[in-house]
Amino acid sequence: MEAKEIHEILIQHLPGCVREFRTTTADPFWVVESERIREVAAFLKDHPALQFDMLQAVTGVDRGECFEAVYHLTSLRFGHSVTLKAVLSHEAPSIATISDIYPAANWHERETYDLLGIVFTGHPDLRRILLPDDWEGHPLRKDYVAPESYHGISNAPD
Amino acid sequence: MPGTLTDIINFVIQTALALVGLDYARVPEMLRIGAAMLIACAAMLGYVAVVALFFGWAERRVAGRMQARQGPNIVGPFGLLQLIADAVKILVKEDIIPQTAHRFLFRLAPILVFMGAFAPFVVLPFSETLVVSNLSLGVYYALSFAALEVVGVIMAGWASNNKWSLYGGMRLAAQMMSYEIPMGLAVLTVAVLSGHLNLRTIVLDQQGHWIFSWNIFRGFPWAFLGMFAFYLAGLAGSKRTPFDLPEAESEIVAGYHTEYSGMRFVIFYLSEYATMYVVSALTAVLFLGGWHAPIPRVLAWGGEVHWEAGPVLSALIGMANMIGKSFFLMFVMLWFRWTYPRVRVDQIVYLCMKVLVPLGIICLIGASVWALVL
Amino acid sequence: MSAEVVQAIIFYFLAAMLVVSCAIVVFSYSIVNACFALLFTLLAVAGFYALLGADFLAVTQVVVYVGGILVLLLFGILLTSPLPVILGVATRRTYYLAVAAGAAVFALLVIIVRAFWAGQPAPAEQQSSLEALGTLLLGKYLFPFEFASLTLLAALIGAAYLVRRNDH
Amino acid sequence: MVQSLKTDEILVNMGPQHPSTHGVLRCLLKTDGEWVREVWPYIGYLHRCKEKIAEKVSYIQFMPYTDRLDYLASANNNLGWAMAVERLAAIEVPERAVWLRVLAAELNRIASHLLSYGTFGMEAGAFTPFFYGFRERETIVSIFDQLCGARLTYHYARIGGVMRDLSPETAKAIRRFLDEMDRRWVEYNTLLSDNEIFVRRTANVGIIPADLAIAYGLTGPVLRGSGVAHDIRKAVPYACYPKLDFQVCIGQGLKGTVGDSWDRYWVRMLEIRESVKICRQVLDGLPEGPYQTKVPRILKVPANEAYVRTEAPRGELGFYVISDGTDKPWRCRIRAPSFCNLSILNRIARNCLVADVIMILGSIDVVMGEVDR
Repeated sequence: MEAKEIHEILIQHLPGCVREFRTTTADPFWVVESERIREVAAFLKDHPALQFDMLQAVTGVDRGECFEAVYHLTSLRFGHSVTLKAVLSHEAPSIATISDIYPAANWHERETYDLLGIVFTGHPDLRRILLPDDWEGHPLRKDYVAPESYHGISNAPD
Repeated sequence: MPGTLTDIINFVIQTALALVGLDYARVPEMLRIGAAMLIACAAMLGYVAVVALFFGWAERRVAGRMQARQGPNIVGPFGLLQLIADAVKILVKEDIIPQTAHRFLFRLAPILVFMGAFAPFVVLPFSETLVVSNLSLGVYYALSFAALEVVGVIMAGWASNNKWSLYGGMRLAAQMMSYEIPMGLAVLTVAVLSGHLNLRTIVLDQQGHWIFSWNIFRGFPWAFLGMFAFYLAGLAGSKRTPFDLPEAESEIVAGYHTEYSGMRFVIFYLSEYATMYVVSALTAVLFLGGWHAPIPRVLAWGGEVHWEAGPVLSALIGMANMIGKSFFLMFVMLWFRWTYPRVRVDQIVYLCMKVLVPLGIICLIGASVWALVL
Repeated sequence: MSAEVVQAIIFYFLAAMLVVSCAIVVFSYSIVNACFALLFTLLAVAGFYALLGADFLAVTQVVVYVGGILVLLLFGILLTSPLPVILGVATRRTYYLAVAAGAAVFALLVIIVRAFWAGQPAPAEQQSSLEALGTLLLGKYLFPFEFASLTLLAALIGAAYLVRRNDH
Repeated sequence: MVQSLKTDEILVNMGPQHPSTHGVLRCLLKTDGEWVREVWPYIGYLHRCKEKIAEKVSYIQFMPYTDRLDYLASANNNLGWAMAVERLAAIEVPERAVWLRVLAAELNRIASHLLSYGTFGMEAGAFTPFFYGFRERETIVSIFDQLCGARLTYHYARIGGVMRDLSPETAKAIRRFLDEMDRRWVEYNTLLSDNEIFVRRTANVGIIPADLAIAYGLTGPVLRGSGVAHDIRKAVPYACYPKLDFQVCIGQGLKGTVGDSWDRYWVRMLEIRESVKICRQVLDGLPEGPYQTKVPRILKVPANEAYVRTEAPRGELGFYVISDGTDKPWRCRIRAPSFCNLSILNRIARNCLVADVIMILGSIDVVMGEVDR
């Protein structure tokens, strides 16, 4: 199904959810209201004409003034995909988890939390996944400064 | 009447002493027996070491051949000296005992395991005359010492204070407790057929019509099936693939010898080959006619009837037959190892309890009926 | 050096091994250590049997007690309890009881030995005892032998029953 | 009876140094005797901040870094990255380069599956398959050596084409190898696939039902082993795949249940055969022409974003790249198949034996370089 048709179904069934539908990029994306991400995800998964049954990735992007949580969904049955974005505040980025709707989101959300510090509320096990538990900061943030040393191990480039 | 290995050693000592001008008869009897026993045991120990070294090399060459690679071929002709080079390397290696290990038991365990593996060599006959101790309970004795090995392995597993080691020990305990039963049943099948537990007598019983007087065919089909039960159970007992669960490196790192290094590790290594040899030699003795040649009088003599070949030649031929059979069975073990994957812990117990034990019981009952009817 | 002297040396060696390992079995706080010490107790007993010419009994001792019971014991202990197995420290009362029970058993043994084997030499036959043992077990002692087997079978069934009951 | 025997539960660390955890994966096992009650994978031991590095280096400079993601299939990673950048910058790639990239990717897929075959056999306790698999892999590696001068980290695909043309000798060597592979494939099956012990170790072990596989976002042979015919090469055709004739292999539960470890293994074996087929077609239909288009040395990519999916040997490899008009990406997210596939371990490796955990882990076939990135 083409992106346009998906967009029509979306705005028809979930009015007020989509803030923006951008088609100028190589892959179109939808910016949805961050409070309603669970609603949108559940709808996309269950709608018989859409059936986005597989979550490919959850990603975070540091835009400088705000954070974006990015969701890539695909439907194995119909072969179409969507990219959802939710804009989060830069001070305390937080969004509801979808890991109960898509179990695949579990590790992706942990990774996004680990590297970007986006908090997924309601996540069953929101711990760091790639970095050590006592690591400070979130490296993929644009304002991140790498620590001088970690447990006495120098981090300075030589 | 030819004597045993001890008599031969006594004879050698006597001759040697006579050359120096001493009278062997004046040496106290106990000392003479003790000395002869010690020398015989030392000879066996040497033999175990040679077998282990040779098969350590053969294993790698066979593996190389089967895996489209070379194997050791640089040190010495065909790489034969590789194992000696390795032995030297290992001897100078650091001996590590983990800090939290139980030091005494950690040191004791390899010794126990080796004792268990070595003890059966005392009763293995190489030819009619070449046997250290002609025990009337031969087979029973040989099998009993597997128990010592199990305790040694559990001890190694526990004393290492490593969870993987403990798993290895536990696995071996489960494995051995189940596999001793079919092994015993298979031995009983032979015991019923020949009416003896003495290994020498069992072999003497199997002489005559080429291979058809061997137990494997004489007690057909019971001993034939019994041999597979015995060999498989023995394979499990010597911890070889597909039954190498106690040291399954892909699952539990290295099992009970994870923490061992240097000389202590080598003792485990030696014990494994010693056990393999014992199982192969026992299979040869119990089922494959021991030192009897497959074709009597044509290729080789063996046994009492062919004593005319002379005691030395007869002993040598018998030894060649016996070692040849044992080595072939050991080679089959290597072959298995480089062909098969490993079974799982529940499957090994299943194989024992639901396949080999019933098979052993059928063999035993069948052989008993055979023995009564025929 | 005569045969008697050698036998005596072996006997005292075995006896020392037996006593020391027994002491470890009794006094060790670690149940696994006690188990491993039991191995030497059992081996020493097997040695005694061999010394007395009962080779079948000696080998059976190793097969049954070391190979079966001891391994089962270790298996059970290591698999079912937390790793450092420590026995509960005995109270004063259990010590008294243990000493009393030990003394009673010792007295009983003395009485038995004096009543039955006073002055009799140990059987000196060096031949295999297997045939004689078989004949005795299935001949003269058939009833006690079978009775013992029945008792053990009953105990086995009882144990199985108890385990099942605890389950529910 | 087994369930009623209560034994003490032990926590065991399997890894980070363990013979079967494929590098540096740590699994914490809660075991009850030989039974594993719970498995918690801990990852991150090989984390090299790939995504952060991507923001610091230019698009062209990042190509060698992609080699080290799934280091057993670097040609596939290169392909994914090249396609992502070309999509963002709207670069046309010459047809010959597209075909050559597919050739490299499929050869690399064979190599990767061969290695998986070998290590899987090793985990089952059979050593010989490992050497057999490595023997053929060695041939592929030598071919890559001829093709691009590297044996492991190829960076053969370049932005706008490939690094070097295929010489006739190399083409001949590839054809020889493909014929050899056909024979060896049969030998592999007699040695391992149909071995009774191996079948009993893997059939009905670690079953992943199709719906669970989809819910956890599994891709590649792991998803197809569960009977879902999903392959990016067919679902979202890219490169020259639409012009090639090949099949999507799925698990059918030949030895046990659909979605068990044996099925996942078998899908890989079948894919080796399909890849051989593809390679032959590529060699036959290779179009003439240039193998590289002109790309500025400092490639400034206009503000754009794209999520490009390719089928790597271990599943769907996705590059989500956001460009901002400079020569460096603003954000690059690598959707690594092994990362997603590994996340199901805790779910399926419950209440099985220690040996089963190893087989399940082996059948998922993770590469830690890709999981940790």
